[in-house]
Amino acid sequence: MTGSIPLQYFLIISTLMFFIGIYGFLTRKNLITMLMSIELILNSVNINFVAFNKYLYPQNLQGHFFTLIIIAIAAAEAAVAIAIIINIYRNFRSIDVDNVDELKF
Amino acid sequence: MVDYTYTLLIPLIPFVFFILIGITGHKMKPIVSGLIGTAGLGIAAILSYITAIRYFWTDHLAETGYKSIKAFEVTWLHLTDKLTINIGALIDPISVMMLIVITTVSLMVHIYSIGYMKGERGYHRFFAFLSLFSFSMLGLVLATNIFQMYIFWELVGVSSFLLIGFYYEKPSAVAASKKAFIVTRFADLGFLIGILILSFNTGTFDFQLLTSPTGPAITMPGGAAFMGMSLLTWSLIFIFMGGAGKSAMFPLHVWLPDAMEGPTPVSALIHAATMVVAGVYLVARLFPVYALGAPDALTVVAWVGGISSLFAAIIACTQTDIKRVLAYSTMSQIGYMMLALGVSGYGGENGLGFMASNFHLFTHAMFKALLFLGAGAIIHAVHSNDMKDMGGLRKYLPITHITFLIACITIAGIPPLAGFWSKDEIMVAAWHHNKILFSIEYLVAGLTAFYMFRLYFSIFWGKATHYHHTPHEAPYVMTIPLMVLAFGAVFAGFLPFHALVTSDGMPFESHLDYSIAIPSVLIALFGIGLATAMYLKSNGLPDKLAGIFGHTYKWAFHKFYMDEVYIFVTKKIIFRFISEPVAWFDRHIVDGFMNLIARTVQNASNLIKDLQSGRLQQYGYVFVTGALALVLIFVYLWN
Amino acid sequence: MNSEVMFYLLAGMILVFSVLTVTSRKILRAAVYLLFVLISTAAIYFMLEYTFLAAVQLTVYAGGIVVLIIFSVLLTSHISEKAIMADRKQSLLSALAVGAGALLTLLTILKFTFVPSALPAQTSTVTDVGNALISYERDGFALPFEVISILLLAALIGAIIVARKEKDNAIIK
Amino acid sequence: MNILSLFILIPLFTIIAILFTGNMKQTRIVSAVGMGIQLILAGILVYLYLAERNAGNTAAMLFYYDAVWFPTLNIHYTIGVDGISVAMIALTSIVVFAGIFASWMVDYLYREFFISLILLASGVFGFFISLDLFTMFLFYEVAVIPMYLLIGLWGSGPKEYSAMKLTLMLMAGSALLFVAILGIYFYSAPAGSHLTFNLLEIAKNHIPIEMQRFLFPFAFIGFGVLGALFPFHTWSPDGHASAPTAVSMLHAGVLMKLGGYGVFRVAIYLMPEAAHEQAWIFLILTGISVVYGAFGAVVQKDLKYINAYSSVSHCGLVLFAILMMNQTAMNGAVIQMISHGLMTALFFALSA
Repeated sequence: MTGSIPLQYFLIISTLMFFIGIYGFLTRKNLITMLMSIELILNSVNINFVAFNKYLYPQNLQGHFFTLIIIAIAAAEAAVAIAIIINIYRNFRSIDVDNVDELKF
Repeated sequence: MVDYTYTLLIPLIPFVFFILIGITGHKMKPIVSGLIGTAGLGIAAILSYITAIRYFWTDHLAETGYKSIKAFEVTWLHLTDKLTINIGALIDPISVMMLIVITTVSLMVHIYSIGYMKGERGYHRFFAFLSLFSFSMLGLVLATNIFQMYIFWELVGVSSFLLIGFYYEKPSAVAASKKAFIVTRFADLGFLIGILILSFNTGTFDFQLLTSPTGPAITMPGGAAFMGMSLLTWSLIFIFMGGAGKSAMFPLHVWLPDAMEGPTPVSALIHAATMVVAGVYLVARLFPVYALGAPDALTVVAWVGGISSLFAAIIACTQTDIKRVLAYSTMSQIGYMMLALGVSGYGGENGLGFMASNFHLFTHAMFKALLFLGAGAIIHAVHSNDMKDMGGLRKYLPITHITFLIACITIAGIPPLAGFWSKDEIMVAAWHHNKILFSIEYLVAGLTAFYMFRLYFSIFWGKATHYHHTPHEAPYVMTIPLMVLAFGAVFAGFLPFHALVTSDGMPFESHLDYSIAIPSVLIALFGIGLATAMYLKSNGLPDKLAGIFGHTYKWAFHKFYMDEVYIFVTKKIIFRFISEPVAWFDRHIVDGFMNLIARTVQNASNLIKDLQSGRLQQYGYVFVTGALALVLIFVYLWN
Repeated sequence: MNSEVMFYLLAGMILVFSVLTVTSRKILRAAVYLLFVLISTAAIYFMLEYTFLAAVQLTVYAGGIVVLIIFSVLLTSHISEKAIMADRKQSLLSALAVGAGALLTLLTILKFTFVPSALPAQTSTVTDVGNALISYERDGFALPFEVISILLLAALIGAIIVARKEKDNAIIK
Repeated sequence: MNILSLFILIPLFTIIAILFTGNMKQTRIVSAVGMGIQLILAGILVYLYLAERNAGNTAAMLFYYDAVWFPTLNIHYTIGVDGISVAMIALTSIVVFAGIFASWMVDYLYREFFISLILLASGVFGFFISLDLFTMFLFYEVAVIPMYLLIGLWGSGPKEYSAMKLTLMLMAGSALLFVAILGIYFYSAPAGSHLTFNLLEIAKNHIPIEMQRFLFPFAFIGFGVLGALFPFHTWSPDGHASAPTAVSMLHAGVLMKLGGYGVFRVAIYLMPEAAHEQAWIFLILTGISVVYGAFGAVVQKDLKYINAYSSVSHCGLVLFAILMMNQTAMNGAVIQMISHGLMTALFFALSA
């Protein structure tokens, strides 16, 4: 089905998506949107895995399963992160990342 | 050789009693602790007498000259094969004589104190300290080596400190004990340096080896080592510095008058008869080394003794505190002893000064202890130390009066009492050696008679002051020691010292030299006469005389401002110009430098702590750029 | 030809919606854009013939996570609330760093020549996936499967504990 | 069972026993009993040691015992004593025993206090019996760390400042020391053979002189900080003044001796040639310590400061004597350490 699309195209998309995610992570102030940026990053990685699997090692399914596992981890991460965010919201009445700087010294 | 091992018990018994009274004393009745302490000293005294009798008479040692006998010796510290420190007991004429002096006076003081200290707080503490002091002093005189002597020397200093500061609630007593300790300790520094120089060069601490005329000390190479004097001379001068400190020689005497803050029996024991003569004993102990090895050092001893005796005698004429008068008199008399040692030669007739010095030490112990104890009885009756508060006491205190008079006559040097004989020998020795010193001593003899009788008349004659309650004679427990000592003061002069205590152990004959004895007696009588004229009845003469001498009188009254000089040197010079800068340097430079380092680190970390801002996105930014930089470096720039 | 058009379309959607996700000022809208990105990704998986994976992507990612996110958005902020964006300096710096990074990565990717494998592809039917997940032989993934299940369990418990309303606030001040 | 190991085990058992005590009284009694046993043990050790020596045993170290505990780096638990260590152990047990009584009235966090105190003591004992450089260093740190807690928690005055200063300076010393120990380790044996931390073996295989020149200052200053070597003594006055009585006693009485002992055992014993070459530098420093400490003490107003400065002076004397590197001076240093330990401890006990 992939026809004549070269591997690089997938990689370019995933790279761009990855950096867009990073940009979002660096600029969004809202913790939930930061979380969404992280999802973008994870997703771009998934695309990479799948594309490599398909093009370079079609005889087995390593990339496929890695992606599967990453999705599972992403789900777990999202659940925990949202729990934490809600907790933070309860304590700080805000989920603005700049207000949550208890991490310093 | 005759066995003298039991002499070890003489110091040990007081020590055991010290521990016994010190630990269990507060549980027993006060009087019991006093009796126990006295009993201990009694045993020690009996043993000392036995030793003396055996050594001088029954063991027939005289034929070959009195040799020193090591009664006992063990190695205490085995530092290296060459360097060991021993502890033992050495028996020779002077140590036996000192045993007699110390145990006799100490026993008398113990008996006396039973009465004198009655009702004082810390009664048992007093007796414990007395025992400790007796132990230290006996250990000092029995020392077989100079290091043991040094150890006991310091112990004596400590027990003296404790006794002077016995009334530790009185600030003046505390100050006095501190002063005594610091001044003598400072002098002991010289002693220690002297010991180190001497033993380093001779390789031994042992007295027998050191004093042997063929020993390593005397045969030590001479020659100028420093400022034109040999090493041996320097070491002996340093050792003498220790002796001068303990014996209150000029200019290290400043502690002695203040030390009178202690209880009077303590003054009698420590500051009249025993500890203060330790310096004389020290020089006498090392006398062969001084005489044969370093006559220059001996000259120093003679002059220090002479100056001290004159200096103290002048001050004594102006003081009004009776104990202080006695203290300066002690200093003056010890000056005599030092001078006698200083003018002495070694061996036979030449050693007259040595013999005279020890003789005077012996007699002086008797009459000076008597004077102090008598003063104690007076203070006990009048509750004051000042002559101005006394007068006409002869009616109230008959026994004290008689014994005090005997002591005054003795110290003034009127024959046939003890003081005359010993002082006369000193005069003779000085005459043969140095005429200037001799004339100083003549002057001092007159002054001595004058100030002693000034004291005597002021206390016992003159108009009776109004007393708060009628003074009464002390109890027998206090007067009996007075009588015993008075007996000693009268008859001690007849002891054949020239046959017993001589510089080389060989007895010699000594004769009374009338051409010297008669003028000295006359001078003494003149002094007494002057005192009688001035003080028998109160008249204006003393004030007039004081007016004539003017500044001299004022200076003498203020003890020639020696204390002020010391205070100036220590506080104004050493403290201000060395210690305070050092302390400041330590707090501000050394410590400040450490604090500076700490502050620098702190500031640096304050600067970089913003990196740890807690802002997630900043971390992320740094992370991303860092990762990019690493990729750039390792993928593109590395090759 | 068909597939290429399809790919460009998907790629365009992914990029556009990604950018919108990170720039949209309305959080709920951003979440919806994210959903579109995730669905497009699933479509790419379909294109690559990993159908099971695509299904998982749709159910777990698009279905589960995005719903979770939307819920949390609703819990913590108003719908109409506009997200505060970073200040100009931060945005610019981030864009710079991100742009440089993207450039660097793209350069690297384009410089490298990948050699596509000619081997026959392993099928990835549900059966295959199921077998591989419980197989512990070569090409079996029993261990990662177990590990991930424990992780999920832990995350489950963790999420409950963290999000629980504290009765006593002694621990978390 | 080697008698020396008991010196570490008894404090540890005491600490465990303290954990089970219910009230202050029990804690005190357990500590006193534990350290009392330690004192008796020290007496037995002195007796056994003298008996062995009198019986003609001339081995360098008696009661030698050796066990590997970290084979990868050849770190051993090597213990043994000579006369100096025996003297130090006796001193330590006396001071610690007295220290327990001096802190009889501590009531704030009393259990923790006694545990820290005894832990400190066990570190000191371990230090004195160790013959393995690494183990020795380990015990050294065990002794230094409770010090921070003891001063920081139970001290008086500016205690946090003093505790921090003391700990930081001693830790800085330890850092230097660690460099020296590692350096010694890497040159402990001829190239190709097995490296060792064992003091006796290192002394047999000479460390190359160039390395000695480099390492000796590290070792000397590292221990010198603890021995109040000028100008690294400034932790001492503040530390002593702020510390609780028992800790001042232990610190001035015993811990400062660790410096002198360490200088002798490590710096001088292992690197004699460099010591001879560089002695003059440190003789000057220790000489300054002696005079400087004495003058500094004269004008202090606080009793504890006076004693702290005098300790600087006395410990300077100890280091000075050790640097003389002859038998007599060494004997003097040991006697000085003991006398200073006893008298300073007494002084601190009294001035509290």
